[in-house]
Amino acid sequence: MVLLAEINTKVGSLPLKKPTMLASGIMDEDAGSMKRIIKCGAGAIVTKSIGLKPREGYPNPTLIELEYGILNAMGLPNPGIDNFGEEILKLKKSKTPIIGSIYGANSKEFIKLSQKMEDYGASAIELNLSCPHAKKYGLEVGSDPKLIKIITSSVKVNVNIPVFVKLSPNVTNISKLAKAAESGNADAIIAINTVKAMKIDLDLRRPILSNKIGGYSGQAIKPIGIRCIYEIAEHVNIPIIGVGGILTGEDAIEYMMAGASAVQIGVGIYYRELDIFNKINKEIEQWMDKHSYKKLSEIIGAAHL
Amino acid sequence: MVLLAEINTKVGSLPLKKPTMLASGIMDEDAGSMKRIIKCGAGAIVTKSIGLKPREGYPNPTLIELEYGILNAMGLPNPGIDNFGEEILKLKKSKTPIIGSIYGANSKEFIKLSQKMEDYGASAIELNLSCPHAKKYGLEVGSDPKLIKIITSSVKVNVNIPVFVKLSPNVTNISKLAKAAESGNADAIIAINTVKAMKIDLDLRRPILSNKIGGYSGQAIKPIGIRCIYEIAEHVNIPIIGVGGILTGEDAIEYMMAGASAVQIGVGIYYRELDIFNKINKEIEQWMDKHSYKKLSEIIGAAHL
Amino acid sequence: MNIPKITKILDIQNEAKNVKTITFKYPNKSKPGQFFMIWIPGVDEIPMSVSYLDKDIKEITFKKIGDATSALYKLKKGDRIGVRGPYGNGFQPKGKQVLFVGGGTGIATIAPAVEHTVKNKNKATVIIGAKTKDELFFEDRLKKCGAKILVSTDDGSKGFKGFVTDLAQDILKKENIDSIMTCGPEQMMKTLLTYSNNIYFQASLERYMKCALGICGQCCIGEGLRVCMDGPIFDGETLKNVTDFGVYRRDSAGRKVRF
Amino acid sequence: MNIPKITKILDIQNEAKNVKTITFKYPNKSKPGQFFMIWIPGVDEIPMSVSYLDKDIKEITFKKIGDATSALYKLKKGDRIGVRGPYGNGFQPKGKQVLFVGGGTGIATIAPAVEHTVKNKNKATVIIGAKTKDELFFEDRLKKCGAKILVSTDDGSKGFKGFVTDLAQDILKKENIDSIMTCGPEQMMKTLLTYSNNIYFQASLERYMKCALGICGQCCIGEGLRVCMDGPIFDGETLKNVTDFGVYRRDSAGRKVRF
Ligand SMILES: Cc1cc2nc3c(=O)[nH]c(=O)nc-3n(C[C@H](O)[C@H](O)[C@H](O)COP(=O)(O)OP(=O)(O)OC[C@H]3O[C@@H](n4cnc5c(N)ncnc54)[C@H](O)[C@@H]3O)c2cc1C
Ligand SMILES: Cc1cc2nc3c(=O)[nH]c(=O)nc-3n(C[C@H](O)[C@H](O)[C@H](O)COP(=O)(O)OP(=O)(O)OC[C@H]3O[C@@H](n4cnc5c(N)ncnc54)[C@H](O)[C@@H]3O)c2cc1C
Ligand SMILES: Cc1cc2nc3c(=O)[nH]c(=O)nc-3n(C[C@H](O)[C@H](O)[C@H](O)COP(=O)(O)O)c2cc1C
Ligand SMILES: Cc1cc2nc3c(=O)[nH]c(=O)nc-3n(C[C@H](O)[C@H](O)[C@H](O)COP(=O)(O)O)c2cc1C
Ligand code: FES
Ligand code: FES
Repeated sequence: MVLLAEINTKVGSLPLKKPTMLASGIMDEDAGSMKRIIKCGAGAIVTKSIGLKPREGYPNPTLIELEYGILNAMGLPNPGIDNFGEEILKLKKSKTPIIGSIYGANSKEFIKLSQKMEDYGASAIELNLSCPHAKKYGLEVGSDPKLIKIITSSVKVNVNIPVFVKLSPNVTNISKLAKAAESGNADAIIAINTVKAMKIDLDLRRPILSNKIGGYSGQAIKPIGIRCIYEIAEHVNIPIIGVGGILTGEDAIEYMMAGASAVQIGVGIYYRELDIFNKINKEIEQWMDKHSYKKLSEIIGAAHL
Repeated sequence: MVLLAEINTKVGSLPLKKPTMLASGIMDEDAGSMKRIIKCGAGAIVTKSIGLKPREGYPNPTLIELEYGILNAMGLPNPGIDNFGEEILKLKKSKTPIIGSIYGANSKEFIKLSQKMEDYGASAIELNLSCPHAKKYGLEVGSDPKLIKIITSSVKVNVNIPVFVKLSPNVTNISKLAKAAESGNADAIIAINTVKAMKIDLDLRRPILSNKIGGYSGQAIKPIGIRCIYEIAEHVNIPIIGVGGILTGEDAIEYMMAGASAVQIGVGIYYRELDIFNKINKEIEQWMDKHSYKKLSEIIGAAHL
Repeated sequence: MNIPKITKILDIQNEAKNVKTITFKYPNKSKPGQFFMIWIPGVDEIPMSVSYLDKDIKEITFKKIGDATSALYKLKKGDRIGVRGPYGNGFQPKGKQVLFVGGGTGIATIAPAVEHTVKNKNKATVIIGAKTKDELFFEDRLKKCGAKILVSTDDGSKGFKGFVTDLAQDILKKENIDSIMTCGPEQMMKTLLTYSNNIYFQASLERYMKCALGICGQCCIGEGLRVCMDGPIFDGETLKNVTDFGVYRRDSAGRKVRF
Repeated sequence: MNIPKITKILDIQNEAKNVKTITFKYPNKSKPGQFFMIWIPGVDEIPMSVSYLDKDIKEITFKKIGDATSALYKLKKGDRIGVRGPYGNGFQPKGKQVLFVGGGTGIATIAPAVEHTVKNKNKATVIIGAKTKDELFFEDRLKKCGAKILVSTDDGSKGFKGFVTDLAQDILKKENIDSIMTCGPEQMMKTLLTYSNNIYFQASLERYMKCALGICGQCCIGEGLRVCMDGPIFDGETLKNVTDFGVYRRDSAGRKVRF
């Protein structure tokens, strides 16, 4: 059967052939991995969050599978921005947008990182203001509307590519933070990063992750992500990218109805193989055909009455 | 086989024969239901959250079952404190502690409600400062440390029974709020209330719950609850009661290792029948026997290295 | 997952004054006496007994009495409703000869059980009670299935004039009834229970329902019996110990409302 | 769930200088060439090949080289470790006559595959290579199973003096080998691959691992081949297209480290 629906979309000025992007931190530390994911049908790639200096991350265990999701505290391991250039440069010929995710402790760091990402050829910048378990770099900056606004606007004036802001659900009021990003001229909001959580080993009477607290992703957090997107969409006028527990085409559509212009997929690759991008793209098309939708624009934000 | 472990516990000055309490809002709006749960082995009963005036709650749908948990937005329906007296009075002869849960918009309301609960014979008060979906009554009061401290301390000086404070996970820093409750002389902290979440119906393109946003409970939120208890335990010196996704004896033990002196069970009754209290009590005893623990005090807080 | 499944209304029938039947596709095993939660989007979600059941198709029959039922009443063929369920336990008559007593819309709840009884080669006597002739329905349908039908109206506009319970008492004396199955106003059912003596008795109760999953406690009677889950059908022995039976129900806030 | 299962150390054997084998209960189906993540609580969690497998009992054999292996080295019988897995694909030799080449601790990874090959009535020739005599292990064990064992040491303190690859090249000329299975230093394996011609070739790779579930991307080589999941064993055809094979690995931060 020929699928009739068109699933291209755009996030602000960034057009995407497919609405399914690779989420930051998953199979995106080197050019080879990102190439493989592009072949699997991702509409865009977000790199691992990169900082100024190389960072080893926490000792293992850093990631475990819980009953209904994945718990991780990698601790933002990354080779540092200077080593990362060659990875992005290798992807130069790819027609799939590469979005450079970066983390920092203050505006100065974010500016430097985003300028380098732009130089390397990234199509957009994703400001990770939401790592739930990295001291100094995560929620410390990502839960303060003033800091969000300052960091966003200072990056904005220093680069010419779109700037996206990734938010955490571990806050009292996520739409306030989204508004802060908007007022800092962010081009889009991404939500959600992982949810702060913990697993204790009963035999050894200790948290399993070396960092004790980790970030929860996968199926279990989808209803939290949907809620965040919905709340954000009620408060901002810039595009939103939805992420958190997307495993199927219907999950992606639910996020889009909540207000997402595109979606990201993280640990879904564990549950449905790397090919999950192709699978979900197809499922979206099939669902749209069945329900007589022709374009994603008919779906995006549809649940706001 | 005779079970050797003793599972009695205490929450501050309140002794409990069994560590499993009924969580607020589940089968606890009338004396008959609470009696039935007592017969099922609960160590204590927390009543539905009661306010000054009768409240109908939101229109249906108010509760649905998701893949890995329950989503609800009842809207705090309750008959009002004056109608509730007879329900508690009917339980006067019960040896199981009845804890009166109350909600209000300010200290004055909380004081009035707790005095009435005390008059009716409640063994303790649970201040619900954490309903995620009731405007004016929930997070508006429950996410501000100053308000938490004021409300807690003003209730404390007006009643002679223990006062517990129930906190929400939908905040940036739950331990700050727990500390505020402690500094208001709370006798214990209860965590967690439900996690803000949403489910959208794809066919009708609308949130299913009439209130749109609801509170997520059940299995999926357990890792979030464990993390909250662990964080709170690192910051306060008063007892903690753990709640959120407890379905088995091992779940309860995980909460206790994280720092809970007792646990509450909510939607577990859906997954394992009303008898879940007896089942979990027995599972705790069996686990303790197998692992050579004699008393819960050897387990409570054990995961703090 | 237990969320409403969206389905299209296939057909609508007028049954009596302010009473309609809605037919919809809902492939699912259901038993007579069980109920669905019917979601009228943007309005409410309310419990409704299955009034006709088939492998793929189900029906509900309801009276327009308030917001939700009025909205339901206005829906047209092709409109969409949400359905979840079936919930509850269902009727389980004992013996060969069953007396069914339906008061008001209670007959909607009872009808599938009548047909089921006849299909199982047992004898069914049905008393349909209503205030007045215009409110009667399902007489023809149940006659067609082979049940013996008796009608009573409070005003005598059709059939026996007076309370359905009086007519029932009469039948109980004359016929050799093994079980009584009833649905209708609670005081009617309570009176019927006092008439039942030792005959096996089951009554279907209505209580305000929110979750329908046995969690919220909204629908509880007696010592924590959940009408949505332990019921909606309870036997006489159980109901004798339920002090609220026929005395009060609770409104949406949990306040007692006397019948 | 995929979390470490806590198990007690049943036995500990000294194998060679700084090399020990730890025996523990872990009822689970594993295949030769697969690996576990071994949690040394409070220290680290590291990948370790299964060096012996039985329905209920498993063993790992490791060399003390850093923090985690030193902590593991210090553990006593009865101490507890966490184990998750097995992960990865396992060896799959083709044909009747298999050449195994193990360099350093690589022999630990290879041993179960050798035994499995012999058990399946195929012929196994094993070359065990080490820097010096003191570092050799599993010679007796593998002899006992019926494999033909050859030893090489860099310093000639035992067996053939020189590179294990030279010895292998010799065998490849003399014997009619159907597959080559290897584990050891990557440059050794790469050299072996160039010697292999058209003989079916599989090499077990080691990369820094974090999740072991194919999620984090830490262990990737080539175009996104996950050593933890698509490997750790890759065939020659695949490795010929992996430009990093034998050239560099990545450290915990993802920086390239040349071999
Ligand atoms: C198990 C069960 C099966 C039922 N089956 C049928 C049936 O087959 N046909 C039929 O006509 N009616 C049936 N009812 C009654 C039906 O649910 C109510 O008539 C309907 O909910 C009224 O809604 P409303 O908004 O139109 O009225 P409102 O004006 O909102 O309320 C009128 C009265 O309806 C009742 N009611 C309202 N909402 C609910 C609710 N969520 N749960 C229970 N009662 C409610 C209350 O008693 C209320 O006082 C059943 C009820 C139950 C509990
Ligand atoms: C699939 C696989 C199977 C292995 N099987 C065996 C075996 O059977 N016997 C054996 O002795 N060794 C084996 N290793 C190597 C073993 O994992 C490392 O020797 C061990 O991790 C060293 O840890 P350390 O803390 O003692 O050393 P460190 O001083 O921390 O590190 C020394 C070196 O060990 C490696 N290493 C450290 N941590 C890891 C990690 N998490 N993942 C991968 N490499 C790491 C790095 O190359 C590092 O440079 C295997 C590795 C892999 C990937
Ligand atoms: C192993 C792992 C590493 C991650 N690393 C990052 C990161 O570096 N930067 C970031 O913004 N988010 C990171 N995340 C969060 C994901 O991008 C995503 O927001 C989250 O996992 C929820 O999506 P999912 O449920 O589809 O995985 C990471 C998640 C996982 C599981
Ligand atoms: C239907 C329902 C109603 C609830 N009502 C209340 C309430 O009135 N007051 C309150 O403090 N918590 C209320 N809660 C939250 C629970 O007490 C509990 O904190 C939460 O459900 C997590 O525990 P669980 O996963 O065991 O259900 C309610 C939860 C549910 C599911
Ligand atoms: S309606 Fe919630 S328990 Fe019955
Ligand atoms: S270790 Fe994470 S992908 Fe292999």
